[in-house]
Amino acid sequence: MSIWEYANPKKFMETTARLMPWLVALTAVTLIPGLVWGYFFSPEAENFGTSVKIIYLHVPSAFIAINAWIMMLVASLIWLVRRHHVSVLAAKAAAPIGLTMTLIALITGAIWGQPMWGTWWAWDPRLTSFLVLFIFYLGYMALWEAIENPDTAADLTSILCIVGSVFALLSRYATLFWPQGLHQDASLSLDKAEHVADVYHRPLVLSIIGFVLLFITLVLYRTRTEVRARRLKALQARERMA
Amino acid sequence: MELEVADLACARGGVLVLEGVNFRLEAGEALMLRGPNGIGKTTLLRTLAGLQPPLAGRIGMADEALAYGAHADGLKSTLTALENLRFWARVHGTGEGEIGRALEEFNLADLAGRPAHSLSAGQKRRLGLARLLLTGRAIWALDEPTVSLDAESVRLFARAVERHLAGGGMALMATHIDLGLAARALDLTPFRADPDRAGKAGAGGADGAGAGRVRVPHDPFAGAEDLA
Amino acid sequence: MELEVADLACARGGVLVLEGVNFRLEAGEALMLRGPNGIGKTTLLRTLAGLQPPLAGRIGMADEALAYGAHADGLKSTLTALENLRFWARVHGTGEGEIGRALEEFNLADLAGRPAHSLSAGQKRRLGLARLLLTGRAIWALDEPTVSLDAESVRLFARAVERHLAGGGMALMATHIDLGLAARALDLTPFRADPDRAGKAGAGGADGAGAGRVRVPHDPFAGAEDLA
Amino acid sequence: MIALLVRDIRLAMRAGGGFGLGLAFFLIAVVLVPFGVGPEGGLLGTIAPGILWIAALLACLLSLDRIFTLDYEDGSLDLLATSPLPMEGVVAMKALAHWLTTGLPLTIAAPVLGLLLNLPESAYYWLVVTFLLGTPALSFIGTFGAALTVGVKRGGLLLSLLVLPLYIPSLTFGAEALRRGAEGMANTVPLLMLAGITLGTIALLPFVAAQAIRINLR
Amino acid sequence: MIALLVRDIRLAMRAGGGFGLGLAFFLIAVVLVPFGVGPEGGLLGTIAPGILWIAALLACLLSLDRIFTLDYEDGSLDLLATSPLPMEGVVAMKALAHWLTTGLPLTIAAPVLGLLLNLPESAYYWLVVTFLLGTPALSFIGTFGAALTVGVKRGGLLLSLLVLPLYIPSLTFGAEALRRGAEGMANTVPLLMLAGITLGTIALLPFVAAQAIRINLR
Ligand code: HEM
Ligand SMILES: Nc1ncnc2c1ncn2[C@@H]1O[C@H](COP(=O)(O)OP(=O)(O)OP(=O)(O)O)[C@@H](O)[C@H]1O
Ligand SMILES: Nc1ncnc2c1ncn2[C@@H]1O[C@H](COP(=O)(O)OP(=O)(O)OP(=O)(O)O)[C@@H](O)[C@H]1O
Ligand SMILES: [Mg+2]
Ligand SMILES: [Mg+2]
Repeated sequence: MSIWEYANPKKFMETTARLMPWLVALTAVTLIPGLVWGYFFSPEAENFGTSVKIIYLHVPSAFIAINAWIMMLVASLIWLVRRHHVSVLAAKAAAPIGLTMTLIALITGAIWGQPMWGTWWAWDPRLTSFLVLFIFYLGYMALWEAIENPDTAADLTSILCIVGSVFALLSRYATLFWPQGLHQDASLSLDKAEHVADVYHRPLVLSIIGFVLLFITLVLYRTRTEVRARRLKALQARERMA
Repeated sequence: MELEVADLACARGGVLVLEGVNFRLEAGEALMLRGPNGIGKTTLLRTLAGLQPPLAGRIGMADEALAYGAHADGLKSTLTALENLRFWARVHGTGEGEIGRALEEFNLADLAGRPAHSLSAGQKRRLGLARLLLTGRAIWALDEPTVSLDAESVRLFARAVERHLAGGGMALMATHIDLGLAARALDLTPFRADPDRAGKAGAGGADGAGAGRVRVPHDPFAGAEDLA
Repeated sequence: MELEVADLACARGGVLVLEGVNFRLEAGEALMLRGPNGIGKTTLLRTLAGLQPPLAGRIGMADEALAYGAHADGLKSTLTALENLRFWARVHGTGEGEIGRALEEFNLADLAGRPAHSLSAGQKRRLGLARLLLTGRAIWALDEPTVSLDAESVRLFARAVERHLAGGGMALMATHIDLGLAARALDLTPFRADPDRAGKAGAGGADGAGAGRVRVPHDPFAGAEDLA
Repeated sequence: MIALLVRDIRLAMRAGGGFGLGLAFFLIAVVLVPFGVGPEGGLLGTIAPGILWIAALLACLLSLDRIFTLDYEDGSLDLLATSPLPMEGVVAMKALAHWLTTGLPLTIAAPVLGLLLNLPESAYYWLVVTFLLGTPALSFIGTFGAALTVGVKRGGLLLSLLVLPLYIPSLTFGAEALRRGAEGMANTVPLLMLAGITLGTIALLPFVAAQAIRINLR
Repeated sequence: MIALLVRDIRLAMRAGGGFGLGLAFFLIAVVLVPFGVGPEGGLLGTIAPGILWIAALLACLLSLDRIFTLDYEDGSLDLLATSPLPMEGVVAMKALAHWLTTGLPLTIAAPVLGLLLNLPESAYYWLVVTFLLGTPALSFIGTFGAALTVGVKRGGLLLSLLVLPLYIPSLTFGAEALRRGAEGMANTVPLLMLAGITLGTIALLPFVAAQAIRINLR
């Protein structure tokens, strides 16, 4: 059996209907303990204070914000190449979630920045690239909204997603020419786990997994809604012609 | 030179509008598309013009053989009538000489120097029709070409079509009025259109349904009655 | 209730188009404006609607008695058919009940929930005409109302006009096709229009010229042939 | 009259979210500044009041040609002109709808963008006050400009050209009042001027604009 | 193909001087800055490179929706799509016409406006160079955005929202190259990037944009 079978809306709806309860449960048992562990049971760092605890929201949301866009990129490519409707609907469904995650990362970062850097916002390359990502999400969603015909909208938003990704990369590179950079990267990096004490690292990994599961759950949920909306439209059209 | 349409299905705004459209047009023939408002005449013409892909079926004709005339005339209001025509002549690689003939044929010679925005509705329409002569294409696919034309201009237009047909051209027109042309009619009915069936109205659906089965691609969202 | 036009002269784009237009319309009467393309039908209707001032002459009618229907329908493409009508009903202070009747009368009930941009040309036109019923005005001044309409819709429209006339309304229409209405015709000819003269074609220009002298304001640039 | 207001707001919200878009442009224009000028916080903080005002002004500007041109092109404006609504009322309602869908959201969003530009903390209060007092003038002046250019095909650029000079007084007083307020200096005079311009435009321009529309429809 | 280029340039010059208007907007936007930011020469000189680039970008932006929407609305685009011209060629010609009527005049006018903003003397050479290398990308990216939104009624604001983020790399590299050049620092890398983006967009975007138009006409 090929994975493309799930591109059939019917098959997709059946499978996900069975999957959803499990996903919700899994999300609950990773996300809640992760956050609770992180917030209540991990020590405060000597030079970070209580504010360090925001890391359990900040890092996972930033992680999802980027990866949601990558997922949309892949889904858009699949739509353009293989014309699988569910794929592009999943991309459409992921956009608002990605936008929200970007917003959470921005806001938690700002809240964290105030005690750490003494400023809510600085034009650091990494922060800036998040702001740009935020705008890309906005544009992508606005284009979906603006176009009436669903297939046209699917094609055009997919094209925008691909072209936009290239330019997003370019602007990320462009900001590296700026003289300054405040944002931590190596100090608490996931890739360089040895820099982080285990006490921070373990709950962090748990909440990241929780966020990933949350993302998958939400995307599937929203995709199901989109599939239903499309089906409603198809039925209405048929009724109209009759 | 011919135009052959077999089992064509077209959609508009993602909605299936026509299916099972069958007809054949030989050099020198004209076909009038008839049918009530909203039946899909515009949709069919746009599909034939290649502006939208057919959902199913086949359109057989030579490349770049069709000249499309839409509801809108494609005039630039700040350019003069002559400049408008000259642009289309250059796009289609037609000589300057043709432009004068086209102006003459639609009684536009006096208006050649006027900017298009200062023309009346019927004058604009005549200018839009004059463009057809400059495309040098064999098949004219026209959407309500006579809108806003007075009786005299309708005659001018009918004569232009006749001359085009006499020269081996073809014409396909959606119109609600009678042009007095010797032309077959294609009656569009919801979801089905076939000139052979137009005569035997009320003959029931059984006859052509087997032969003309349409291969409309399955709408992935229409079928799943039992979506969970 | 009546409409009286005396010695009217109109210009379009600064150019004198019509002069000496005379006619009178009583309650229950309809008048068809006829004349070739570019003669000035649209110009006349816009002048009567008060969109442009007459160059000379008099238009006698009650205030806010005229409903104008232009080439364009004034539809908002993102609003549904119903929302479009409801807006005009509220602008004219007409009750909600009328809207249903207007939709019914133009066979639009099925399309009420559709956004206007998804309607076909003829469906849009019907929606534009349905608006007239909501203006509650006595004089309908319509510019080619039947464009894009199929035969069935033309009949619907003719019936709506007849009902409007029967209720004491008036109608003034520029159209190139015959609606089958019992209506007088006003033939516009270059620079002159008079229904009384329409009958006695070829009677020469001498008869009315004295009585109907037009008071076209002096164009300050027209007379000075000898500008240095 | 209210019907027109409701319709215009509904159209603005429906047409690809015209509502959010003015806002989005404001956001983007502000974001562009550091990309162009460079990211140093001190410099940005100094120019922030001016930049915020200029960006708001441009965001307003870009949405002006929706005010009448759409109605002109689809024939609604002819029909409105022959309707019982007085043209002055139509103009005023259109300007109000424009402010509600552009000026007001900008005012609400401005503090957040001030954050991005390192606006000094003392300035936030004055930012909102000057925007509230000043943006209605932008809508009314813009509506006047839109009325002047309603017959011009794609008159967007011409419109900008006409309107921008008219925006200069509001911009100058608005940015000045904001800057002085932020530095704790007295700013009553520019504030009063700002409010005065707004009141004047609201009171007078609808009449002029209505006349301009009547002339353009001829 | 040349016919299309000639026609578009002629239309731009005739339609209320579309030609001069992009320029005029550039002028006005730059003039607004001292009104908003205050007139101190030192500060102005520092931000001048960025402001000039941002203003050029906004001036480009404003004229984008003319590129296809007019042709779409009056039916020309349908007719062009069924004409012998390949859609890719149509798109490329339109972008070229846009650059000739907007980017090129801006490049020529920029030094004069630099004067108004106290741009340091060393910067004028680099101003022209970066504009010449960068503005074609603005036209081609903009044409792509215009192609995406061609079916959207009054999509001007949506267009801005889509296009502005795509302008960010050009803006950043352009302003950075200009700033570094003016200070006598090495600016080869940003210059190369700027030129690279321009070449890339010219080579690739017409194909994507043509596809977008075909989809929109369906
Ligand atoms: C509003 C501004 C901020 C934004 C947009 C932002 C964005 C990000 C992003 C994109 C990541 C990388 C996540 C990943 O790749 O997995 C990240 C991680 C991180 N951020 Fe922030 N951040 C902001 C403010 C801050 C502040 C103020 C601090 C603390 C001083 C901070 C500390 C960290 C740390 C410690 C990490 C994890 C290390 C890493 O993965 O590289 N961030 N943030
Ligand atoms: N975007 C859309 N979404 C849904 N339905 C649409 C859309 N556009 C058109 N339609 C419908 O498709 C049908 C066919 O429209 P089309 O314009 O082809 O009709 P037509 O035969 O040309 O009619 P007319 O004689 O009025 O011009 C109509 O019923 C119309 O309502
Ligand atoms: N802006 C303008 N400048 C100069 N002449 C104009 C302008 N607008 C219209 N005209 C001319 O005025 C005349 C009257 O135009 P009008 O639109 O009233 O004609 P009409 O009778 O409605 O024609 P149709 O039947 O074609 O709609 C036409 O000859 C037209 O060319
Ligand atoms: Mg049609
Ligand atoms: Mg007319």
